[in-house]
Amino acid sequence: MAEITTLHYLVVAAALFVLGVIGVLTRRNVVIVLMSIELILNAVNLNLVAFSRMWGNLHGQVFSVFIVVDAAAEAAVGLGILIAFFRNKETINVDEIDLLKW
Amino acid sequence: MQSHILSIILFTPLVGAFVLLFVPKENKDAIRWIANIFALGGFLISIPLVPMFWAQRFDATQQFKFMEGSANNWIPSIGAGYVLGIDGISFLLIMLTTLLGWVSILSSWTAIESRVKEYYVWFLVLQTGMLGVFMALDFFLFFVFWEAMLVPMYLLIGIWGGPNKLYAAIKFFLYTLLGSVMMLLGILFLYFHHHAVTGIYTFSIPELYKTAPQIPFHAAIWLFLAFFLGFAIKVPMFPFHTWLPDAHVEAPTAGSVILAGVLLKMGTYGFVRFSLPFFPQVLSSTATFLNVTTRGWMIGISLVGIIYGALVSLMQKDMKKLVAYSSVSHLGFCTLGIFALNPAGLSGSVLQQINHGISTGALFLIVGILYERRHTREIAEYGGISNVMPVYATITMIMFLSSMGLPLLNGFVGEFTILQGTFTESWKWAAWAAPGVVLAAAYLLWLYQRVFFGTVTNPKNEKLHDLTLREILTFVPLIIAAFWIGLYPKPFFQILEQPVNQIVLTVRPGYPIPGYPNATPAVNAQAAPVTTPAQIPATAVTAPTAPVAKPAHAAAAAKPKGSF
Amino acid sequence: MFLDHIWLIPLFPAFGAAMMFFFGRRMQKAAVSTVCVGVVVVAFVFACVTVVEYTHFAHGTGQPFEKIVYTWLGSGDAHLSFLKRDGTPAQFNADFGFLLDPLSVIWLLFVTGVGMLIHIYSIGYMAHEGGYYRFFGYLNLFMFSMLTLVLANNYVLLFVGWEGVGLCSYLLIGFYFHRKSANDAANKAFIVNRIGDAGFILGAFTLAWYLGSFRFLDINAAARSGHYLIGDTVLTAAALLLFVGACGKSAQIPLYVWLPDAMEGPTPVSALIHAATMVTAGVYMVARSNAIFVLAPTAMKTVAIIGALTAIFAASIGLVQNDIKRVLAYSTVSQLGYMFLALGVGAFAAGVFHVFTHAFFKALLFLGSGSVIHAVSGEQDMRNMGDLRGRIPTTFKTMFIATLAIAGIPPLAGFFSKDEILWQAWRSADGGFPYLWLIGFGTALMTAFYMARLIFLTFYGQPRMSQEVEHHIHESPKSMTGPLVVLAVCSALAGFLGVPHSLGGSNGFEKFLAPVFERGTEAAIAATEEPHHPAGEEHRKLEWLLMVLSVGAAVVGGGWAYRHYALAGKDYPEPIAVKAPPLYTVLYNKWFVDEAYDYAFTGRRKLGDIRLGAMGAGEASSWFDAKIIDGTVNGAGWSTRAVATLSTWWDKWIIDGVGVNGPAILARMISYPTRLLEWGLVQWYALVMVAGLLGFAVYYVWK
Amino acid sequence: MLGLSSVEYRLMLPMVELGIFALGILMIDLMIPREWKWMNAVGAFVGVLFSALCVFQIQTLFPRGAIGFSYSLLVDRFAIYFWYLFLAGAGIAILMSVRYLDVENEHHGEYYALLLLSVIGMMCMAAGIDIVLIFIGLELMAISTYVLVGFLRRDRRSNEAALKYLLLGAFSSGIFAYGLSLFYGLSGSTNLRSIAQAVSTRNPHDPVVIIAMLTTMVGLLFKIAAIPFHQWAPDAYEGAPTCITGFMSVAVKAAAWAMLLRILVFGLFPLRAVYTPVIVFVSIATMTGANFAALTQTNTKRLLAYSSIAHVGYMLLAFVAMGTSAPNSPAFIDGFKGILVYLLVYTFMNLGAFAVITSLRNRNVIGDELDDIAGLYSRAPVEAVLMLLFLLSLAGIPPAAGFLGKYYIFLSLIESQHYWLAGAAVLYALFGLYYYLKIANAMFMREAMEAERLPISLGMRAALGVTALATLVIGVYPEPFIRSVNWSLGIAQTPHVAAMLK
Repeated sequence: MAEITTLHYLVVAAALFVLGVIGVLTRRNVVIVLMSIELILNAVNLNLVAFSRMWGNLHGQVFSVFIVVDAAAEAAVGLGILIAFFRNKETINVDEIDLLKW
Repeated sequence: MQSHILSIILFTPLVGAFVLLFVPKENKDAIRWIANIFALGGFLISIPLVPMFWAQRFDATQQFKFMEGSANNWIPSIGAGYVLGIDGISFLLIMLTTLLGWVSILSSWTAIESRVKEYYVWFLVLQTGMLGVFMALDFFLFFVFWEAMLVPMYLLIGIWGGPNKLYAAIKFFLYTLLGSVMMLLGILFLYFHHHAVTGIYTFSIPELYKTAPQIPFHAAIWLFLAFFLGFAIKVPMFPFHTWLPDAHVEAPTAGSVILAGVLLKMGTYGFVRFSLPFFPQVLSSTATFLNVTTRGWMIGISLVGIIYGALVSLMQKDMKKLVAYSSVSHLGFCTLGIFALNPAGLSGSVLQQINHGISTGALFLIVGILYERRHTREIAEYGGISNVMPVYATITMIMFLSSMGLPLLNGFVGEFTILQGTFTESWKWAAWAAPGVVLAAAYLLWLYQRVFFGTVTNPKNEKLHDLTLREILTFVPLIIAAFWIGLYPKPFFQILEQPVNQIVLTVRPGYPIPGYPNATPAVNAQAAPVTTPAQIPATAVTAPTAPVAKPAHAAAAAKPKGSF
Repeated sequence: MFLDHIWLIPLFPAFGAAMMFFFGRRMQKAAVSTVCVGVVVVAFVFACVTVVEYTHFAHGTGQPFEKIVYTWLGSGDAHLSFLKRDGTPAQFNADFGFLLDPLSVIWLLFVTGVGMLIHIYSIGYMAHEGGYYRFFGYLNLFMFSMLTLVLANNYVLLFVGWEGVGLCSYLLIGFYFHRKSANDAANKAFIVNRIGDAGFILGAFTLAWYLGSFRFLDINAAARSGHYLIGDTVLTAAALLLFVGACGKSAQIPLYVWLPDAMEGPTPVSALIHAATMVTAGVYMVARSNAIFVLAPTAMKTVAIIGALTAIFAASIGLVQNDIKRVLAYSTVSQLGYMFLALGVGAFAAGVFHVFTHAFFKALLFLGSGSVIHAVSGEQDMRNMGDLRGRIPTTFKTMFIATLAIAGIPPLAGFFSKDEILWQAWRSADGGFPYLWLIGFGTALMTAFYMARLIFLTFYGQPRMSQEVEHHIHESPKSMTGPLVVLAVCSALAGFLGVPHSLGGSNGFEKFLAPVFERGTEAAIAATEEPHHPAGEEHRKLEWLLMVLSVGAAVVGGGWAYRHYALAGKDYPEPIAVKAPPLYTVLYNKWFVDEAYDYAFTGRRKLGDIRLGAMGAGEASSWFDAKIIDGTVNGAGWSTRAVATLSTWWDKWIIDGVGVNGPAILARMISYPTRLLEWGLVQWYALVMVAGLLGFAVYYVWK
Repeated sequence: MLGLSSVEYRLMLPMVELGIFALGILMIDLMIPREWKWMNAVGAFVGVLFSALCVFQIQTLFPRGAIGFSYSLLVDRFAIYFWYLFLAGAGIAILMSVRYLDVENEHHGEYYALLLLSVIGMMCMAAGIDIVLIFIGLELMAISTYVLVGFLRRDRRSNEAALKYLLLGAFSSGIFAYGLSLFYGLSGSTNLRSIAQAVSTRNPHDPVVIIAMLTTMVGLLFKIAAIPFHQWAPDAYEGAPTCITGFMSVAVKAAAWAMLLRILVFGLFPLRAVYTPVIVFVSIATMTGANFAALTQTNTKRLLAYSSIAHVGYMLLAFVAMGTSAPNSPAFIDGFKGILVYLLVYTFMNLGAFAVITSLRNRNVIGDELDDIAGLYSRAPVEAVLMLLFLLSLAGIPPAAGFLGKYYIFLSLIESQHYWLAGAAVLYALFGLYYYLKIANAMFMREAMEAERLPISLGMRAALGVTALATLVIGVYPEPFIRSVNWSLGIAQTPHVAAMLK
């Protein structure tokens, strides 16, 4: 059985990334969109960790830790704003966020 | 020596504007008085310049007199300087500006009733802007004034204008900006080129003159076009003229006076000051577009403008539009004279610019006076005015005559000299320009007949009161100037002599000018003499012109003063 | 000392004009007439003294006297230079300078003299008119311009007077500015003249460009220096251009149309400007440029032919006109034609001589007609006159003399001058058939006829005016009859100044002028003898024969007119109308020239609904300006309409987007879809971002 | 104590100090009553001043700049220049906010706290030379601005703007992070310098490099709001509280530019052949799209949003000039100067414009429609004239400051011989003038909707005064400012002038 090289991680990460992007583009529920974004960030984390293992230094892992924190913060703020939005307009459907345009 | 008279003249109006800021805007008469005092002051302050300049009018050692400031003293890091200086050409235009500035501010005493304060503030700012354009010897400074001056004009048209003012104001601003930004690109190229040649960044115009000849021809063509666009729109020359009628019709009277009297001259001034000395090789090149040389195109456009403008004004129903189009025609003469590229044509052109400022300025005042009384400019509304306003009718007649170039009035001197200069380049050009003179008589006299002759048909016109003393006062200086230039233009020609010859020799090295030192620093080596019907024999180019000059001198000397 | 202050002569009337301009409105009529007439009298006296002094100065050699007051155009010894045709530089200079030589002496004298008389006459004539001061102001201004014209020492200053007289005629024709017809006539006069002026100025430029100066003396010197061959192209062009100017000023075909209409002005004006002085300016200018013309045979021939045609053409119209002043107007045109005929055949002196005599009798005729009109209270139509000879005797006698003079009855002035011209015309036709003479002869016949017709219709036959008019008929005041008498004497005797050799005279007039017209190489005296051939005996016989013939023609014409009009009652028959109705209509409508011009050139009349000529062009251009150059109304409908209607050339304008608003509208139209890209949905935004990313990626893949 | 060297202590002082003030405000806010809330503003402003003081200290202590925190924080002149810029933007924004928040009845300390925190983020972005630090700074700034945009909780437009901004922002920073991770992978370091070295050794057409480059650029271009990554901007700007719109349009944008320059010029300049084509396209697209879209806008905030996008397009032109010419060639230097000058000028003129619009907000008027500004001259002449000044400056009409930026950009384009780009820029300058004049027309040449004079708070007066003065002075006597830019780029003081003046 072949061992798992960095490349495999990268492919997985890339897949995650693409999935995340597709999620952002297609899902209608704001919460799920936020989760897709998390997906993207996780792809990044995977990359970083894999690379840090490849290079044998810790920079990547440090970076990934920060990104995890950041992702959490973003999610928190996002949900907060979403709630405020929900208060005014009884929906969390992305299609109905269309007051501002043109 | 550094005399600061130019700066003083330049900033007097601005000071006036600043003072006005502290006058409560309810107190209209005080505002009017202050504005008029500063406008008149601006004119009076410029008077001492006359004797000072007259004293050194022939001084060919320095191209620009009364230089102030030195290169790059303003923004050293980009090489811009606050440099002022004038030669005969700008001197005349400055005098014209101060005079017209005063006249038009005086003329708007009763015409402007709403938002008086801002009106005068903007007007004085505009005045400074225009003076700056004529004084600046630094491209950066020049451009700043050139652009800054658009803003007050835009507001004057836009706030105090007629029904269609918004359209006219924006059109004016955009149209002129297009040209001037193109010109900016050209300026930047010159600046960069100067750096490439000398390793020095500077906008100082005299410095840039020196490196202009090294500009490669293909680049020079584009540069010429860039500048041309800037100036042609300002003048305006034929296909770029359509902003003019709108701006004029909508602008308040005084605005039109300044617009026609001074702003248009900036275009022609630009041609004389920049296009000619910077790109002689373009004008003298035989490279053709559609079988016509660049110079040919310039002349052609001017000629079209002359006839076209005249024809269009023939059929106008709105007096002001008529006058506006007539300026297109007259400015056509000016550009024609410029591109004749010989002393006669050039000095005639500059003189004609002054004349046009005086005559057309007066014409706009005249239209304004009727408009103020009746609030319409429809020619059809009038008729038989000379019955009710004899003085007005007389003044109008004089100004019409001066505008159509009647001898002993200013218009003739300019046109005649221009045509003379043009004719000696090619008789065809002059022949094409001649109809313009005929048509000028046609549209002006026809206008006069429709407005002034006959009996008063329109009851609204019966009660019109004749000119007030103030209104007459606005005309007096213009009429005096008209007769002066008409009867004794010699001093003007003398003032123009030195700069004009300088420019001609720059554009056409070796152009034989009797008794004028033919060597000039700015002469561009590889420029061939302009090819004209009156082609200079190659020998005349190289050989010193003294022997050539002899016969003419002899003739002048032998001219009998008493009996023969 | 008078000679040195010759420049004062024009200034006197100028002063009068200035007075009127500033103070006229507040002055009494008496004061006005004293000032205005006074200055002219002074000018006349001054002129006479100057001339006397000049004769001493020149003592017979006729050398010109030149006085330069100051440099006008150009800056003295300034370098306002231009390149001559040969590439050598020349000074651009036009001085305020005055030139006195035999030619200008003659004009100076009769301009001031006749002018003075007419000023005096006007006092009476205008007594009851409004705008008294205006009239005299203009009249003085005219005198100023005319004198400047005559005394100028270069073409530019001459042009000053040239335009000046044009302006004054404009002002005076339009004097009754309430009458639209008057204003139209005024505009017509000025604009037609302007066309001539354009020609003139171009001619002057050509001369300066070719010979390097505007000064008459320089130009004459150059032209006679022998450097330039006869038939030189440039000089021919110059001569022709100058002649265009002359056509305008002196009302020759095709620019004569303004003169008949000019009769809208007050009668003294017609007499002074449109008969005696201004219209002869063209002749003066051509005579002045004789040195150029003799080098341009083509131009000479043109002048002669145009002159002859004008003469007979105008005369033919004059045959049937009923307005007394119009008859005289056409007669003037025809007489001017004579003068140009003379110039054209090289008989400059003869032409000038005719100008001189014509000035007297034509002025007299006009003033007389004015007096008649005055008498019949403003009536101008001869059909409503008749049988006035008893009622206004002085007018009748004087006018009768004038008529004889113009008809060429010896020994009155007209006889000598006209026959001199005819003789020269005959002789100039070297060998070939002397058609010019024939035309002149025919014209003489017609002249006699219409002048006689005028006299008979006015003073003979039964009175045809209404009762109360008839009641008011009275002889004019002394101030009017006085000048008539003086002029009558002049027109009777003036001829004797130039009695030809063939009649045993010495032709002093021609001798006096000789220096001006010298051919350069030959001596002045030789020219005064028969310039071309020696005066052979058979020539003398032939000349007598021609004289007899023309006198005969005059008698016949007069007699014929007598037969038809002498006893004219109410609705008398017009002989031509009876014999050849179509010819009559054509003549009566002046060959429909005005109509043709209105269609073709001015565009005041529409051909169908197309407008041609200047106004047509004007309309077209303004349409072009509004619609094409200035983009106009909303782009879409625009371009469709454009594509539909406008010709491809104009499409170019639109497609190139020379239109100003066109692009603006286009931009606004693009703006909305651009904004629609931003249609509010987050995921759409994200999609665009991703698309951008992928797009760039694709770019790299391809690269 | 923390093992910090005194240098590092100095370097972080401005940020720390801002952080302390932010937290302090949060606490004090709980204690002070409603009508004393304006104290928060004062506190925040003082904080900004102190921070600026610290920056000045750094400037004097380390004239050549200093580096710390294991080569992640480089406080060089470039950084200091931008720090001043951020602080100026923040300070003016604070001045603008007081009355506006009163009217909105959203007077909370968080507002100012978040403002200060976002400034900390910006400082990290400008000074970071380590992608980790840069990313952290970016997120810090971004998250605080998300909240600020949505600060008007009861206003649906505000919520929506915040939500959109958040979603897209997070999305873009995700992509950005992905790119950064790849760069880390390529180089094995998170330090820009070493990344640059590593990358420059590789074949620039290596797909990984390109993907990394592109994904990174998505993040950068998103933050400076360049087409096609701009679409968050109009919505966010329109929905956000006006003073925040102003703040974002200058400070956030400046930070994004600082980051862009750090990464693309200081870091990845070896790759310029790779990214310049993209930049060319983006700049043209940005100018075109933004100008066309702005042409027919009737909502002033949105109009200015598009105009600010258009300005990004212009600055990108200068960046093109840099990218296509050799380092330290005239074109490169002038382009670089151009961008910095433009940002400096833009900070003041755009904030000024937004300040005027902010002051239009009243009890019943939102004040962001063109009709609301109509006849402003009759209601508040001074403001109207100042607005005119700002608009002309934005249009690049001398002697207003905006001209200076345009000048440098045109110059760099001509020096790098992009004549056609220059022509396009000219054309779009006309567009710009047109829609700015629309506002001017409304102010001067139309009748006011309601007659009563506009109440201008003290803070607003101060803000307007500062911005207007700066706009005018920079325009009329730009010498010192240009020198400061030169200084920040370490360019010798106008070497040629000496020769010129002799």
